[in-house]
Amino acid sequence: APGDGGGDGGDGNGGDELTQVKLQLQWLPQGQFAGYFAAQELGYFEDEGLDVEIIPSGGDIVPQDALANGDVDYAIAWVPKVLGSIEQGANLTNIAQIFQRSGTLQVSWADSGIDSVADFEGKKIGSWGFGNEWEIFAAMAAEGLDSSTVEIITQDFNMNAFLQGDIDAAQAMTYNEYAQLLETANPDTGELYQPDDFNVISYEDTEGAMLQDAIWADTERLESDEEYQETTVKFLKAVIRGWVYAAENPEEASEITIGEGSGWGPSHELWMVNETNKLIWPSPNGIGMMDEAAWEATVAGALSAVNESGASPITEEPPATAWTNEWIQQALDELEGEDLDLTGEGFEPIEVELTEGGN
Amino acid sequence: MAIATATRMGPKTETTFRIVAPVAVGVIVLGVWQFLVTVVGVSDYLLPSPASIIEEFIQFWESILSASILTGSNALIGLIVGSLVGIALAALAARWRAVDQMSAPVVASLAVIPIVALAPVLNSMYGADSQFGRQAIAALASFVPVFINTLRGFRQTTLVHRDLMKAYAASSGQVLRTLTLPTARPFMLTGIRIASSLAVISALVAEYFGGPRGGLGGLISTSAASSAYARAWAYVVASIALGLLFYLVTLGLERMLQRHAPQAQRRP
Amino acid sequence: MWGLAGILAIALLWEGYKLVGPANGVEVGDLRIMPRTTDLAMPHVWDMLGRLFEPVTRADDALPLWAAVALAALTTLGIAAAGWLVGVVVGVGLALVMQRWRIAEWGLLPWIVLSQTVPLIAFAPIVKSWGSRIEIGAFEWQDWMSVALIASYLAFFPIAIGALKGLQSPDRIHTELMETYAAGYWQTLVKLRFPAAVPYLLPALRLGAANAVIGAVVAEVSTGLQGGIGRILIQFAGQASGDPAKAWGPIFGAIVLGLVAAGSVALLGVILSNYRRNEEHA
Amino acid sequence: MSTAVEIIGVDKTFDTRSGAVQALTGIDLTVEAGEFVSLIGPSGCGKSTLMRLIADLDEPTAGTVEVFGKGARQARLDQEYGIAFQSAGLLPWRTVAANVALPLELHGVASAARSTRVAELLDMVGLADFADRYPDQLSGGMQQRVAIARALAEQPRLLLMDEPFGALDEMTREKMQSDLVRISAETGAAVVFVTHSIPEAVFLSDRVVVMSPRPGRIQEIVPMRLGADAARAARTEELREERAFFDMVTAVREALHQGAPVGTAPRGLENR
Amino acid sequence: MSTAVEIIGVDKTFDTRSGAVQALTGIDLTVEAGEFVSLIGPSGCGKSTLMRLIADLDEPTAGTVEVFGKGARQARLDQEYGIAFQSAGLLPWRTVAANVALPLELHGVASAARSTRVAELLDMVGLADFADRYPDQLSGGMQQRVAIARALAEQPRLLLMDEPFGALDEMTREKMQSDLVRISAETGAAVVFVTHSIPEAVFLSDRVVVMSPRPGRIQEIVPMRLGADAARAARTEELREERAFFDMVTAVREALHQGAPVGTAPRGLENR
Ligand SMILES: Nc1ncnc2c1ncn2[C@@H]1O[C@H](COP(=O)(O)OP(=O)(O)OP(=O)(O)O)[C@@H](O)[C@H]1O
Ligand SMILES: Nc1ncnc2c1ncn2[C@@H]1O[C@H](COP(=O)(O)OP(=O)(O)OP(=O)(O)O)[C@@H](O)[C@H]1O
Ligand SMILES: Cc1ncc(C[n+]2csc(CCO)c2C)c(N)n1
Ligand SMILES: [Mg+2]
Ligand SMILES: [Mg+2]
Repeated sequence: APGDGGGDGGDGNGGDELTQVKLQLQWLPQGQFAGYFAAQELGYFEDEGLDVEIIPSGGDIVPQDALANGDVDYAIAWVPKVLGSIEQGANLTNIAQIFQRSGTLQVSWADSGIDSVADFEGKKIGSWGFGNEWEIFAAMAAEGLDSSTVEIITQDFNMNAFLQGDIDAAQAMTYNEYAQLLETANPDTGELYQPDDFNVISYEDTEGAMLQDAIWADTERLESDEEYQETTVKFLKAVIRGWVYAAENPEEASEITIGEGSGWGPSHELWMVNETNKLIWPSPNGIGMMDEAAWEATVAGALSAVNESGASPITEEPPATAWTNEWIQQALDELEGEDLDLTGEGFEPIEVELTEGGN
Repeated sequence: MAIATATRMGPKTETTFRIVAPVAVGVIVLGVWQFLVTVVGVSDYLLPSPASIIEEFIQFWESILSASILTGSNALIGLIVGSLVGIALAALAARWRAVDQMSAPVVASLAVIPIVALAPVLNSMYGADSQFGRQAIAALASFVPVFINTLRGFRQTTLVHRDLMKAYAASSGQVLRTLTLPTARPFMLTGIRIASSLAVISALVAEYFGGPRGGLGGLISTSAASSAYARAWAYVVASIALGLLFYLVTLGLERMLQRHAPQAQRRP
Repeated sequence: MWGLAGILAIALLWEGYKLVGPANGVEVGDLRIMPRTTDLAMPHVWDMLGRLFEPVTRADDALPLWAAVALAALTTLGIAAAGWLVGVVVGVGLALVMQRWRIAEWGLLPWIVLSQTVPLIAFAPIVKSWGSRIEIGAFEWQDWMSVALIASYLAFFPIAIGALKGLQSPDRIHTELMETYAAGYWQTLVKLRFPAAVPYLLPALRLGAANAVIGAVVAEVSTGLQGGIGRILIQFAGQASGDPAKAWGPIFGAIVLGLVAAGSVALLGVILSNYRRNEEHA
Repeated sequence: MSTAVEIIGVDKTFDTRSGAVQALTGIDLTVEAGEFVSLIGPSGCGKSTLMRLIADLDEPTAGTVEVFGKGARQARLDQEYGIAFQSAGLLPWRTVAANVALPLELHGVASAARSTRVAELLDMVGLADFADRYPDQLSGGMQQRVAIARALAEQPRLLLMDEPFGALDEMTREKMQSDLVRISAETGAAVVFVTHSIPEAVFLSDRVVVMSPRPGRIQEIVPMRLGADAARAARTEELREERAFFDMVTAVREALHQGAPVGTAPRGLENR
Repeated sequence: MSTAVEIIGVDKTFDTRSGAVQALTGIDLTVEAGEFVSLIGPSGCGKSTLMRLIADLDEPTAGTVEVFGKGARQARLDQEYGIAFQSAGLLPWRTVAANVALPLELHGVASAARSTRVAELLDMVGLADFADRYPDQLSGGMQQRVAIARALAEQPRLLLMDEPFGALDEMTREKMQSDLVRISAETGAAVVFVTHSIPEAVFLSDRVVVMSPRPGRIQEIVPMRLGADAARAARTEELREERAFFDMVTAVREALHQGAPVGTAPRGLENR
């Protein structure tokens, strides 16, 4: 049922004919994508006349490729990964930079002496690979380290490799793996691990920081397909509403994602929504607006990062079509005047208590 | 039976066709592929052309070689260990009925475990910083066919041969050495041949789920993740070649040692 | 009976080693040859079993773990069954072609063998992508079909090989007998080759079923399909740091699933027992 | 139509990996309708090959084979002959009755007619009580009888048999020989019978064709006076102990040894 | 020590799924040293079972079996006999020479002595040129000769043979029989020979033991006058065509048919 929604409903859609839209996520359904699920569940998409299918992905689906191949209409993906795809021939445009900052951490034990990226040298550094490693190499490059100075270990789905000492510093997202650590009982004490058990390096504080979750669209269609342009604006408006909702109602947003098939327990899910909110808000120019400095930093980082087989995500500056604020600006403009906090100036994160096992 | 049946062609033509036919199929497939990409215009982004794969193959030759060696040695270690354990356990199962019956559900279970399920567990148990997990997975994958075939082989001794050994008052060690092992050998080798390409695939797929980097599996996924599909395909080609190498070596071993195999007994 | 003893023996070995083994495992030089015994690496057998009866999460409407696993397993079983059927059709079809024309056998068989050295996981996204552009009339390609297709890729191989062996298995005396009856290709196929192939086909079909399940699970993980056991396998593996026993639920589920699939095909063998009169009764 | 089989100037050469094998040369042989002819000779002399040429399971390299005045191929398509081999070649998944019914089934005989005929045939070979058994539940002799019943299913005027009793023990064999004599008398079919056993050939045949190997030729055709003296049905068990019988055995033995003297040199490998 | 085998009051019952099968009852038999005794009888009458009891491959249910005055088990452990079966039972992965050497190897004969002996044996069976071949490169008759050489390897005073020529064609068979006559004369070994063929039994034996089935009993022991008349080595090819030969064949035939009259009822299933 189309929710009547708060506010005055913008341009309400009269007909029953909904426009079909497919959105490709970059992982399983979870709080990281709470805004999209909220927009879906609360009828924001339908209000805009869209029938959106949210497609989760798994181990090997590359969201930007699904988009480039025309399987979907929009995709959520990290910027450096898509830059690589663009250089390989994908014709994609970043239309909304949802996450304003990087949520990647490198976590080590408090007594490990790894306090900065410079200390990586000679250590076993965990990463998920799959394009998630470029921040590490960029940060190292800024410290004058190349990939051969560390041993990169591919992390699997959990933090056991770190907990058992197989790797010295593990890659962790603030919203997920870091919480996994804090949900684990310390076998020595029987109590959950505490933040001060770990040294946490946030890539946001390094030269390697790169932009993460963004909404990507098909460049060609954006240029020539008017219907797609309209849909894009409507889509972005609904997404903005969804994320605003998640910022203001993290508990409800968390329940919505659980209902959409996230297998996490309530406390972990809430943590994830809350931490995701922190990566989005505040957005001084409005949610989804590209911070050009951050973009330039990401491009610079991607140019400097070199992995162990000598490959870089990109070797030259990306084309100008790689991002635009045009559509998000239009969406924000259309939402102006509604009772929505589009910059997150009033955003206050909540306190979440984690429980053992994330259940 | 050396008699060629039901062929109207002579033996020489036959040999020719045996070689020409698969090559022809391969050339046709490659041709259609290249045609689709260059002439019909399926985007090179989606389906790289054979030519561009070859290009990447040459450009990343060194990394391909070292990755093949890494994955190949994991597979080889797994194949060897898995085969040895499979043969040893099969010997025990052939000797003691209880072992046979006890191992049945365990082997059946091992035969149906997906690598995805096992990889994280093995990484936790043995450490994600070593190649052990991959080797163990390759070993497990090899174990099953080797065990099953070897056990069958151990049961192939014929009554005449067993009677003969008894008439010679041969000790059980002598029976094992002169009769049971040689009888089982071709079956063992068949098991190892089947295991060979499984070992490569398993070692490679295991790399998708954690552990040190640098193998073919890791590089395929990294290349694919950055949309470098031609490069991903180049690594795939290398992994196929590796699997084929394992298969052909074990096949050769089988052919070499099986020349005077006991004829399968066909009478009921 | 002995089978149960076998499973019990494994459980005892597990607990026994966990009791006496060092926490960090047994290392020879740099190589760890025996696993760690921490609860993280090797949860207690009773914890793994007990966890099955606890709810999946603390959420109010959470199912017990076993039910969630069973539900997911059923979904995967359906997909695997579809993949298996496709594998049977393709495998038997290829075998028929290869049996009929030797030149086809020579041309195709090496490639069929080669196909099994292809790391299929690398192709999961491609299969999904190609599938998603198929839309014929009312038929629209579903994501589960991509998974089933990958499952069929693993299933068809043993079936093709087994069926070919089986179709070629009639003794010369039997094929010549049919020739003396001036029986045509189809008559020979129906009256002789198919019945004779049964003892070869059954184990091949069983192996195909096990492969289909494995393929379906891997493909679910690869393509991120929701609802199946592959999905909860990675989901719960992700929670294994804080809840190590939970991750074992879907692993047991996958094993039972594979055994059920293979077992159902074995049932087929009972029905067809008259066609297996020549097999050794071991 | 008094000629069942007419073979004129037949040669047969096989191409093998190790060169051409000349299996038969210059074979001329006529089998009259209703006549019982045995082929005998050392292993590898081409007996089976000759029989397969008559059955059109192989084609001659030179010469012609005619069966009841037609080409061998046409005769096969017209089901002019029934055939039985050394191994009974029953389909293990079919019951005895279903095995005998096979040729009838293939040629579209109606179900009712089929069961009548099968019952008749099983009666003839003394296996009426075993109709619902499976081949693996029968002794070797019984299996061979089923195979013979199957060969007779369509009342062929020619029966081709390649060492049908080769795998049976001596006593069962003698019993089967008597049965065959009776059956062939009942049906009046001509029989071409391949055997290794001299007494068997002598007991059964009107004429014994003695062949010699490398390349396969007809060494001698020994007419059995038994055939001239008495009707075939009169070949009773007593015959086996008569003087005349031993004389015939001796005659065939000598014809055989003429072709391949009893030497000590081990024979070649081609008959593996 | 003039007695090779002494069997007194032997019964043998097999326990099977479908109940007990009485294979032999009340068997008494003595084989003198150097004597050639054949066992003949219909399939399933217990010939093989009796031979396996002598070889200690099975144990009697009642009665005693002695070989050269020892219990059968001791005789086996002492390698008092050589044995050959219907299927040659060569190890396919060993060359002819290695197959013949097998028993010597197992009993620790030194390598040099072994090869001398193997050469000698292969000479005896006429296969000196084939020492390095593998069994699958030999004809059936040659394989059987290797098996016989192997059975003779340790110069046993007793040779047990279970239808060793059963799978050979008639001509090869006759040749092998002559060879066996020569070899057993050369070695002076006693032979217990199981066969289905009456002429074979007659040609070879000093005495023919005719058995009858259900349960296996000794029907009659027919002494071969040939044995009394002439030394065994005198059993030449000519013998086969002599009147006396045919008479003996007839005598054995009649003894056989006494036990199991030539009826028409199909025999049972136990000899599958
Ligand atoms: N399909 C074939 N290809 C090549 N050589 C063949 C083929 N069939 C028969 N031969 C050869 O032809 C010769 C005659 O064979 P055939 O089987 O007719 O002999 P046979 O008299 O029936 O022997 P046996 O008594 O052993 O059955 C042999 O040398 C054999 O090796
Ligand atoms: N191991 C066994 N278990 C059960 N029954 C057996 C066994 N061995 C032989 N028999 C039975 O004992 C009887 C005698 O068998 P045996 O093999 O000695 O006969 P045979 O005279 O050698 O027959 P053939 O001429 O067919 O070789 C048969 O009824 C057979 O079924
Ligand atoms: C195979 C694999 N790939 C990625 C992650 C980690 N992960 C989970 S969510 C997320 C952010 C992007 O969606 C990341 C990087 C993992 N655990 N396993
Ligand atoms: Mg023949
Ligand atoms: Mg026997």
